[in-house]
Amino acid sequence: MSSAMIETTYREAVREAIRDALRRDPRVFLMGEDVGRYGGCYAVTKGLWDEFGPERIRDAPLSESGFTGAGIGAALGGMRPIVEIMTVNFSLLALDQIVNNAATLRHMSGGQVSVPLVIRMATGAGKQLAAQHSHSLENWYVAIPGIKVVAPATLEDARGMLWSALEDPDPVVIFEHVMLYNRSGPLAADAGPVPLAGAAIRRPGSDISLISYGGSLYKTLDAAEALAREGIEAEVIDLRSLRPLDDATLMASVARTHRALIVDEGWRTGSLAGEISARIMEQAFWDLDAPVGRVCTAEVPIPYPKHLEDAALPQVPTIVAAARAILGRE
Amino acid sequence: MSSAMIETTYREAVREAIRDALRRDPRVFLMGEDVGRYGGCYAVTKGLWDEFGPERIRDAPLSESGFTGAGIGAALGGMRPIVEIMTVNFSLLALDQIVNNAATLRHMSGGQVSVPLVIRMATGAGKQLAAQHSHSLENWYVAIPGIKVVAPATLEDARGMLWSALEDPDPVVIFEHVMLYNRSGPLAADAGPVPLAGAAIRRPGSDISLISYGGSLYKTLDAAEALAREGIEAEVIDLRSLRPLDDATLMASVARTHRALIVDEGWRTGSLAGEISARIMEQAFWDLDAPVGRVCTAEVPIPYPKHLEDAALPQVPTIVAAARAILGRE
Amino acid sequence: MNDHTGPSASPATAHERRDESRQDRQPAAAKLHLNRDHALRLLREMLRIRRFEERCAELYTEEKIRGFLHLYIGEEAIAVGVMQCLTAEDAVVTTYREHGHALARGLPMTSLMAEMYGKQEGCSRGRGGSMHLFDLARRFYGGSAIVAGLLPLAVGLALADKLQGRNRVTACFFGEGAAAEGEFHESLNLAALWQLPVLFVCENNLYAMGTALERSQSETHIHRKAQSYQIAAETLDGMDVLAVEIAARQAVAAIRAGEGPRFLECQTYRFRAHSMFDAQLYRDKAEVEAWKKKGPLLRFGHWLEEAGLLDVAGRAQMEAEIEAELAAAVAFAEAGTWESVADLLKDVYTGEP
Amino acid sequence: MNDHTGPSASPATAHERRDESRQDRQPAAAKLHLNRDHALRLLREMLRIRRFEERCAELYTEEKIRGFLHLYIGEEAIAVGVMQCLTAEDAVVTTYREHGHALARGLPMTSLMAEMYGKQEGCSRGRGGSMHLFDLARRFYGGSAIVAGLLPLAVGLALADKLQGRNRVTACFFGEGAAAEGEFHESLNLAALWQLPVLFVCENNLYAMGTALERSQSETHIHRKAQSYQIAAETLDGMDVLAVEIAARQAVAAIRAGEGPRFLECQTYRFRAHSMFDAQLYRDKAEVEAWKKKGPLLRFGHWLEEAGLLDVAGRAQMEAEIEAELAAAVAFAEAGTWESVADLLKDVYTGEP
Ligand SMILES: Cc1ncc(C[n+]2csc(CCOP(=O)(O)OP(=O)(O)O)c2C)c(N)n1
Ligand SMILES: Cc1ncc(C[n+]2csc(CCOP(=O)(O)OP(=O)(O)O)c2C)c(N)n1
Ligand SMILES: [Mg+2]
Ligand SMILES: [Mg+2]
Repeated sequence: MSSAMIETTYREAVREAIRDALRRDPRVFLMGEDVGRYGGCYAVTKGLWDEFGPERIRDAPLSESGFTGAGIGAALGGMRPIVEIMTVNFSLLALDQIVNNAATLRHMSGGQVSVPLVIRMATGAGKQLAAQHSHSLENWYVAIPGIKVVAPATLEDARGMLWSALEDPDPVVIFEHVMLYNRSGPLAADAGPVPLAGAAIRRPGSDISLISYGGSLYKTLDAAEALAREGIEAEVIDLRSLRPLDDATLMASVARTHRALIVDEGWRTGSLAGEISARIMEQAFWDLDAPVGRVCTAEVPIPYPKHLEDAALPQVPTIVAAARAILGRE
Repeated sequence: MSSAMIETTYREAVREAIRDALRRDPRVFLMGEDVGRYGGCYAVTKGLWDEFGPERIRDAPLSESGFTGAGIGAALGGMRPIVEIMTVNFSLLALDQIVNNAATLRHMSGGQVSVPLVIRMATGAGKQLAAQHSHSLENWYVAIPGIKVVAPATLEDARGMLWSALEDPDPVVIFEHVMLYNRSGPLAADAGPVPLAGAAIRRPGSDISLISYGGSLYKTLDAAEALAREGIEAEVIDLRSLRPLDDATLMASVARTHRALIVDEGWRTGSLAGEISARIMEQAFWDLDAPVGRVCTAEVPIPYPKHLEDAALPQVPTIVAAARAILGRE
Repeated sequence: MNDHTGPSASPATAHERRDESRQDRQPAAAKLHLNRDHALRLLREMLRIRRFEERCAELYTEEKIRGFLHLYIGEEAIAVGVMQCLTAEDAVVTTYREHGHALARGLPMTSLMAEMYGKQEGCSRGRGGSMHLFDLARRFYGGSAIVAGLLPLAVGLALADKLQGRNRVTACFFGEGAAAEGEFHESLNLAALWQLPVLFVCENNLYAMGTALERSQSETHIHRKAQSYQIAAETLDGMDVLAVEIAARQAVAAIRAGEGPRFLECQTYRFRAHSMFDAQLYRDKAEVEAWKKKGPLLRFGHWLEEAGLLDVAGRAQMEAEIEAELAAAVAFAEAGTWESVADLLKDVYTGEP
Repeated sequence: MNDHTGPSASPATAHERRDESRQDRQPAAAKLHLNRDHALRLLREMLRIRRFEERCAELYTEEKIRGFLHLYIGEEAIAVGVMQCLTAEDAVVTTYREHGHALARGLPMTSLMAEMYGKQEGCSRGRGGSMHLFDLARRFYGGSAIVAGLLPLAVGLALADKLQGRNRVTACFFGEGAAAEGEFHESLNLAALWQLPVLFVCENNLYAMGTALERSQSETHIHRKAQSYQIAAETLDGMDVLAVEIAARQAVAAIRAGEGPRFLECQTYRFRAHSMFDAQLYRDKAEVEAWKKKGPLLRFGHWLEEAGLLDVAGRAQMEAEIEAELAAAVAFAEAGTWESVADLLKDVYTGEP
């Protein structure tokens, strides 16, 4: 008998995942700025401080490098820390800890230690927060050997990836797109862990592979619907795991559709979309009927006004137009 | 009458460029760790402290974020600072300043201010400095709108790009590969500024385009020589400017050779090589007779022992083998 | 006409103080020549900020202003007090809670309001919004959304002044939360080491978002941190505009005299939420109410009345003038225009596209 | 057999001291039960480090050791003094100048030397080299080439202990140069705020590469910085192994008693260059020579002789034993094997490939 479905938001799914982890494993604790009394800057952790107390829902001072490094140390010391960096924008201050310690300690020690640390952070634009608060830097994280990177886009993944990340012996970075927190939908009451790796086909199709992740997934799905109304059947792939990338699923899709478009909220130059395009070049060149395309964010710090922010980011019409162009239907 | 040629090292060329800038413009000063009394960790600035004094050759405390930000402020205040971050490895600590201030202030202010700052840093592996001291993060910098990024590989460029960077109204990051400092060769006594932008064809050829930059250029040229001995004429392109990339030169070359291989010391996933491959996909797909290849660094923190470090990095034989494979001559 | 000669004549004396370092101050240097015009100016400047922000809060609920909006209400005395001591040549560097600093620095309310709307008539051409107010002509360098992110920049502006032999001051405002960040530490060291003309102004409103100071820093007297870099520092009543002005005047004088950086810890409180998305579960209403009673407008207004410097009619006229200025600013913003999408890539690089 | 009861009986008293906080110390708590075995052990441990590193310098010129090599020569008293006070359960976190800490912590000289060579018999399987010595069994967590980069990690190890109710100490070593970095600031705040069991040991050798302390930090008394976080801190003669041991013992006792972190600023000096690529133009020979006269081996050795604890024959035997250990270590390293290139990608992730 399948379990009851409950209307849930992405925010609630993440909260339940954290709650669940705290209950399952006494070694788990959450640490970050305003995760406790304040309830989290995106209200993700609301209520957890009352339930679990300040030791396990640990408010940290403004010191991203310090408390991220402390999370690494606590992981070495036998805990299973979840470090919340409020947003990816502030993670720039913690990159030394992430690259030079979290990702590297296992190798430098010749395999003696593992760093079972989970880092969660909000990412992305769309809330008119302007140039310093709208970054998408998944591409940087994806380029760090030694860590894993995931981008849950669905309620199931938001609910299920955290536990798998905590069970992973190595550091896992979880990107939560800010525009997803309010999304709601049905989620199984007994929804549980899901594997970290593996891309998912969110919509099957035969004419073109639309590859996306995180906050851009829904725009991509909407674009696929719009294309369907024109008779173009797009396959939509949700990467889910950004490092490692699931090349097999991508290449199998391209082998069927012979065309691909990557939708990525990162700035175009140096984007994750570029990496995926290069991999398709390397692994599926002979399957291609047209060059792989990219819809990315315009290379400008995100402007405050809504019309300019919208113009900078990938949008349904630009995705549709790019797909059409690849199919020669301009 | 052409000027006399003087045998010069890359190190001396950079030093002369700094000396020249300090003489030309009283607004120029150099700031960084151990640039003064110590003479620079790679001895680049040896002698300059005696010549220009501690105000203009300014030793900074260990505080990469602090003094990089101070360089940004000094640039706003009318100076032309050269900030030396000892190596790219430590620049992780300064990324917030570079991304959120240097690259962004002009846009956030609606175009009121410019940040005429030059940041120099050593980059790359090859000296058995192990996991934390061997990074190549050019790919990250290339992904930042608002800055320019250059990688002088030749004596002329080491000598000439600094002045052009100082004349640029926007922040310019200069990567100096550690393995280049000791390279020597003839340099014109009156060598002067060279433009920042524009890739250079360092060796013409018709069979395949080998695209590289910085420390990997010489390995690539050696590989081209080896290929020539097998009758394969490779064209070798030195990117010189990493942001912006000179797409025109790249695509014109690919249009001639129909094949391309990118050699990049960055880790493969998320590499600059991936971006270039994606651009060739987008702009020159129909010219290609084979998929574009990449020779990058293996995705492992750089190990200390020489044989493992060598195995991790791009090397002449791997470049040759990859080129052969693209040409179907395995 | 009063001519006050020090804090004893000011309403500040009635306030609680946590000031341990005040005794170091030279009474002579503390003289504040407070004539009626100046007193009224202080009130007016604070009122302008208050009314501007009250209106912004309304405009936010009307969705005219979007993104993050951080109100300075309750803290006006600090910006107004400090700005009195700066000249047009000096520089100002601040945070995302900077409407007060911008107004007190003289940015026109019109261009500020247009910026809040995101219109191209705004002080940052609409690109910045509430958190990124800039005005190069007034040497107002923002406006940053990264906590402590502009402290190094303030150090650099001061370094440029020192290297070019200009006797200018850079005033740098930030919250007590910023004092936990590494960039605070690095910046204070640089400023002290190189004896740079920076006035550090810590607006200690006891909370960083929802985190109380005593739950985030082991040393809660922020000025003592500054002292640990050998920077002369003091704490003072940031709800008292006169106290702020006096302290800032002395600090600026010392800086101009070449004595290196100075640090002011201003005890204050924000009366509103951190931003517009904050249920304020982390502090109780009684605490907020108690601080409101010490509000900078309330006490200074009362005192002006009692001292016979401002009667009911005068106050009403001041309010009316500000209301008119505000109405004009809103009208200006409403009439403002949206930048063309064709210009999207403008000002990523100088002179492009 | 001597049983010394405090610093007055130690050679430390003859040294210059910049210690202002020593008076806080309880004389009773300062008792160091120094029997002959212990005294000889201290000397031996320091000598082991000295001889090991002298040999490393030779091996570097022979190109057996590559990369960066940072010698601890002159600073041995600190590692040896502190390690006496730790148990096997405690943790050690250090820097790139860590051969001394590793040896004093009990890592076998064989596996250390093999690591210096990059052989897979090394303590980090050869992957780390001189700057990345690790030994999980001895809770020795490196070995980092990023200045101040491991301070947050030490805080985290201590946090784990506190959360799990284990009464353990994490000792964290770093240079005075690290104290300028933001990570120092953030780490000390966290340790003090959360009252974590960290022993911070600052090895103040007056230079960070070629930059003299007074040219890089406005406050040159590093322990005062620590005090500004409300951390009990003192400065002491880091050339005097007994002084170090006494101070560390007291500090560790306080930490174990739940009194939160402690901070020791050890005044010391490196006798050699920063690394093997350093012409040392930034300090003059006379300064180096003066410090060498205060060398930890020299004075402690003399004192042991004078006190009749070690005669010439005893010393010669100790040297011979160490020489034998060293010879064995070099032989072990020489006989060690290179890891297969096929394993290049090993240990990027756990359990792969
Ligand atoms: C580096 C960084 N980390 C976190 C944030 C999120 N954040 C914005 S304001 C704030 C609190 C800052 O408090 P404080 O410095 O006291 O200033 P106040 O808001 O009280 O004026 C936080 C945590 C940020 N903007 N930047
Ligand atoms: C973050 C960072 N910046 C710069 C360097 C380069 N560097 C290596 S050691 C060193 C000096 C450190 O001095 P100190 O902390 O006093 O330690 P000491 O070498 O004197 O033991 C510097 C600048 C580095 N390794 N890490
Ligand atoms: Mg605050
Ligand atoms: Mg030192």
